Amino acid sequence: MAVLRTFLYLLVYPGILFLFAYSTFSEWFDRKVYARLQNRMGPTHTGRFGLLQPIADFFKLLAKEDIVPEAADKGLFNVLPAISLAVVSTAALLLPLWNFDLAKPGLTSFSGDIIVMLYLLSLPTLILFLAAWSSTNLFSTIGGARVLTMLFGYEVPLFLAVLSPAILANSWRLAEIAAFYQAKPLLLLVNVLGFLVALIAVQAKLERTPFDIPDAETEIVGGTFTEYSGKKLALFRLTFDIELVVASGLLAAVFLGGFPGGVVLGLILFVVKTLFVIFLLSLIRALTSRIRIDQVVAFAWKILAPLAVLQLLATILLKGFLS
Amino acid sequence: MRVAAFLPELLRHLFKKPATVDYPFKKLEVPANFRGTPYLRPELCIVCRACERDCPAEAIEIMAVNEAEKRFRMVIHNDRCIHCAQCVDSCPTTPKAMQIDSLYELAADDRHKLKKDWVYVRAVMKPKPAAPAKEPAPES
Amino acid sequence: MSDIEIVESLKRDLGEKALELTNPDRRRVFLKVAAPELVPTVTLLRDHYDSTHLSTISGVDKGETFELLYHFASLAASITVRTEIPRAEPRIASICAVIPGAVLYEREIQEMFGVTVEGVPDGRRLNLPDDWPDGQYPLRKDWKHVRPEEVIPGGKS
Amino acid sequence: MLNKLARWSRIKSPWILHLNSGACNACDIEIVAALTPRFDVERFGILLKATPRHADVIIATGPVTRQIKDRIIRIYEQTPDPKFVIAVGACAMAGCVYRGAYNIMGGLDQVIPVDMYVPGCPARPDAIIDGVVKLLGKL
Amino acid sequence: MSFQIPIGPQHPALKEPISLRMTVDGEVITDADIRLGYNHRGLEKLAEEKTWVQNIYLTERICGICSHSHATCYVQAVEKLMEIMPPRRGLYIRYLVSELERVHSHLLWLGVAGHEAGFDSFFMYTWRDREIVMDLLEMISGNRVHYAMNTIGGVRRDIDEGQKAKILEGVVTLRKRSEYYFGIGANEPSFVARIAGVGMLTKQQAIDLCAVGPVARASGVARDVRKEDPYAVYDELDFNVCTSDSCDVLGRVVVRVMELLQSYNMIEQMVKGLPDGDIVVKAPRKAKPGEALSRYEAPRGENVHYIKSNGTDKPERLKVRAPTLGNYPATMVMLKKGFIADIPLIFAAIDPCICCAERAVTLISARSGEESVVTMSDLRRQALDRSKNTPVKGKSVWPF
Ligand code: SF4
Ligand code: SF4
Ligand code: SF4
Ligand code: SF4
Ligand code: SF4
Ligand code: SF4
Ligand code: SF4
Ligand code: SF4
Repeated sequence: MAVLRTFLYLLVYPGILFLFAYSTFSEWFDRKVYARLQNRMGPTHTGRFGLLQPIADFFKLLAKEDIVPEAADKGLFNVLPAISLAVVSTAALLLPLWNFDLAKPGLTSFSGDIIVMLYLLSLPTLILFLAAWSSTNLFSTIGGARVLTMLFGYEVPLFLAVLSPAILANSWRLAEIAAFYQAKPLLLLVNVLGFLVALIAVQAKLERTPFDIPDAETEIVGGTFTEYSGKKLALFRLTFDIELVVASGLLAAVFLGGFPGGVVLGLILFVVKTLFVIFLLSLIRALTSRIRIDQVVAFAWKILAPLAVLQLLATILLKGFLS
Repeated sequence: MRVAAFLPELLRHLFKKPATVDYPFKKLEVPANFRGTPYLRPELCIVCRACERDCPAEAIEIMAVNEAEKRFRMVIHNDRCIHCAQCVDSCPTTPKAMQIDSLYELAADDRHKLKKDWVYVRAVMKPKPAAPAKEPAPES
Repeated sequence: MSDIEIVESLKRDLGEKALELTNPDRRRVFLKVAAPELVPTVTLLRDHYDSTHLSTISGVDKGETFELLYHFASLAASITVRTEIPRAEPRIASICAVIPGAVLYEREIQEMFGVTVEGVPDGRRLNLPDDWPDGQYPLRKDWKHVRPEEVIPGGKS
Repeated sequence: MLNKLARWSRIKSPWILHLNSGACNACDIEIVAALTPRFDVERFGILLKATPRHADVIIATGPVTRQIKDRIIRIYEQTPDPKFVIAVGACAMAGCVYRGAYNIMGGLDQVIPVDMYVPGCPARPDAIIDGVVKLLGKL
Repeated sequence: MSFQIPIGPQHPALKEPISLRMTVDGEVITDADIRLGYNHRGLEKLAEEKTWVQNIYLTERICGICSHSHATCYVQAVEKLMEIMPPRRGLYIRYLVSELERVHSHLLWLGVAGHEAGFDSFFMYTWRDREIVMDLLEMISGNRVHYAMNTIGGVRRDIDEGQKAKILEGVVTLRKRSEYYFGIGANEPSFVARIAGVGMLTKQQAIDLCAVGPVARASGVARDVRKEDPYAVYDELDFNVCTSDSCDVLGRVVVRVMELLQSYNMIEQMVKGLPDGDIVVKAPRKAKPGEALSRYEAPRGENVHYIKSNGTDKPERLKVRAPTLGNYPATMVMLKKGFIADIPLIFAAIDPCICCAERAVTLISARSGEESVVTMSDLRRQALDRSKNTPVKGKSVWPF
């Protein structure tokens, strides 16, 4: 039974199948919202309302010829997309989606999982950098350098912002943090600032406007992905979709009170809350223009980091006050 | 400087109908005097070759099939035509032997499919009310 | 200053050097000078006639000679300085020192007519393709282009 | 089954690469206009891609100047199979008014194979969509 | 570490082919180079083999954005050579189309500037509204872009009352939208941060390098052919030359938006004051020997055509100087000391129409050879050398 359960957990829900379906759905949602904000239709004619569009993109890329540049470091070049997909899928399993039964924690819920999650979310960025580097294309390399530069900018504010609710909840376990805020929903208001900082940092992590600097097509063509085609590109795109889901799930779990209520209600809450976060991310995307790499770093350190520190201070003060 | 100056406009459009036209499923209307594709009314053509001479894109070709019988062949190469309607302006007959319609969705997978040709007998010059067009006015 | 006054004033300033000075149209002045006089004339126009803006340089192949026309613009009139150089020895001094913006137009003249512009700051290949043969100057009248035959996929034409 | 899936996805997700081979701009502007709200080709899953590696359909304009000829061939070869080429405008089909000029090859099909021709000078955005739809219908 | 990055000729920021070669140091550009020729079609030579009438359509297709500009500039010169004067109604309609075209071109440019800055929503909105003016132009001329309105001696199509009303109506909407965009452009912080202080060109540099159009005007040089050399109807119209002293991309945006508003005024003046009468006079097939210089303020700046006639039905020489060409030397100055991320913005800020510029010959410098491409760390040089020698399919060095 337990084996079957784990099996189901890994493969169906919230494992690979669900993840695939839901991440393509969220890409569709993101594109659709973005298009509607721009007074356009967005994907419409692929499946009902264009729902199947990301899936069609995925299979199309799978069926395409796969070119490996001669100059590329072939081993790395080939294996990196799969690794990054594996990494984000693992991160997805850490989402407190099903087994948030605090008494008997499952395999994927343990104290400190929030740290592991943040770490796993940093990995794709590093992999991206390696991928760019291994393709030895000039534009990719510039993209790769930008990826790293940005990483140093947003990572610290993101950590600070996400960890301060954890400090307040006095736990390093996502499920517990969520449970804490479910018990005291008003305390969520304390973290609004942190939520905003984390939202912007996640936008940067996902390399979306205004932080789409590493693959700014008007500047450096395809950026990090310039040389990737076919299956590998498909895997990278899926990675980003899953990362979008995971990151918004993380924010929802930490800042919006998690997904209580068992499998069915939990699922509904998960969908609603992550879609809300994705909607906010799309809004930011439509609202801003791309900024320059130097501006990103300055912005991250001069505005985001101080705000995150402020949030942290407020949390610590409040905690002392409460106890 | 306001933060998010664009926000109200964006949100407003979220609930508005998109500006998108439902194109391939609903044809668009073109204005009345749209310049589409030129075509020939062979019964009126007097083979003066004014259109051929003035066409900027070498899109019109007139060949004599049988000089004695006054049989001619005109080919309009739609793959070269720039839809300028200069040929219509140049044609000296009334009503014009060269005319333009409003078709524009002509995409084809073969350039030969874009050619149109007519084989016809040269029309007799009708007695004209005004002076015969010795010098056809290209810009009128 | 109106265009008529410009013509009068140019006559005074240049005297004999103005080989030909016409005012064919409103606000259009055409001035012809000998090739060696070009740079001084351009300097004069820039300093005393407010013609700081060079619109372009045109070249015309007149058979025995090449005619170069420097079109200047000012608030008062468009002054065109015209000079002729022999085809046998097509050389002209650069005016880039006076009008830095002239560099592109001078390179165009070099490439299209095979005129050597002496002292142009940057003399590399211009607009013509990299594989363009040397010694071919497309805007010379004796240069003719032979059209390659058009092959329409799918046979018959 | 797999073939069917591949075919379906190919029809539903044609990513395009826009290639100007010396056009006058008008056709290019109309291609861009096809992306904007009024025509919004994203409805059909069409995305404009920056690099040939990601593209399925090359939409090319212009009469192919001598200088750019080699690059056109290179880009065509860089695009992963299966790939399709749409020639937009009289220039890309047959050289338009530039026929006989010394620096052009006179049309895209003189250089690379073309799958669909869209007449017009410039082709209207809806004519371009029509061309894409006809191409997809052929698949 | 300094290395060169090539941009173009097929590059997503540039809808037209051109090759820029930047020497960059980290993210900062230290030197810039342009290679033109990808769009050179040999049009000046071709024009010598075409008749006066055919050349209208040829010059119109020098460029597809301000197609009317080149055709009008050409026709102005030919009318001078043929010594004919179009009727006033014809002139009004001709320059009405000119101003509508300026509106379409500036709106297009605003959107492109937004796009280059990664501000896609702005791009989508401006282009959506641009469709209004495209519809007006199509209604008047029968084609969205190549209007083919000009003929020697006047225009080819008349405007009726219904069309007049539609134009006025469209202009009202457009004016409202333009003012709104002005507010957005000046207020959206991430956008302004990208364009303020970028691509500096001082007034003296603008004069020295013979910059034209909005680029010159944004550097405080009030150079506008419509005022300086008022051709045709422009001395009857009431408008201002818009300038800005900020000398950067922001200034160029501001100048273009203000010009939009001026154009709306001019359109209204022309529609309301449209004289009665013919729209065209008959032109001879041949022009007398002679020469004419015609200047025209295209949306991007001064457009110059010089025509020499030899008495036949074909020109002896047709020389075209497009505005973008005049702005290249200035662009190279602007690019230096900028960031890589600013290249497309600065470049787009001159509103380049490469096709035009290239019918005239130019370039600032050739892509002189790949040997000098890399001066970076040894590792990178090796990597690039390797990729340089690889066969086409596995080519990893961009651009193609
Ligand atoms: S005179 Fe006029 S009508 Fe007669 S053949 Fe010549 S062009 Fe044609
Ligand atoms: S419309 Fe223009 S291009 Fe087409 S056939 Fe007539 S004259 Fe020639
Ligand atoms: S101009 Fe008219 S009459 Fe003359 S050949 Fe052409 S179609 Fe016939
Ligand atoms: S077909 Fe016409 S509009 Fe299109 S690029 Fe060629 S000349 Fe321009
Ligand atoms: S407007 Fe700018 S981006 Fe658009 S085609 Fe022209 S140069 Fe390219
Ligand atoms: S300046 Fe640009 S828009 Fe205007 S005609 Fe030239 S290419 Fe076209
Ligand atoms: S290069 Fe200049 S003249 Fe030509 S289209 Fe562009 S802006 Fe117009
Ligand atoms: S440079 Fe341009 S305008 Fe001059 S001849 Fe060549 S194509 Fe013609």
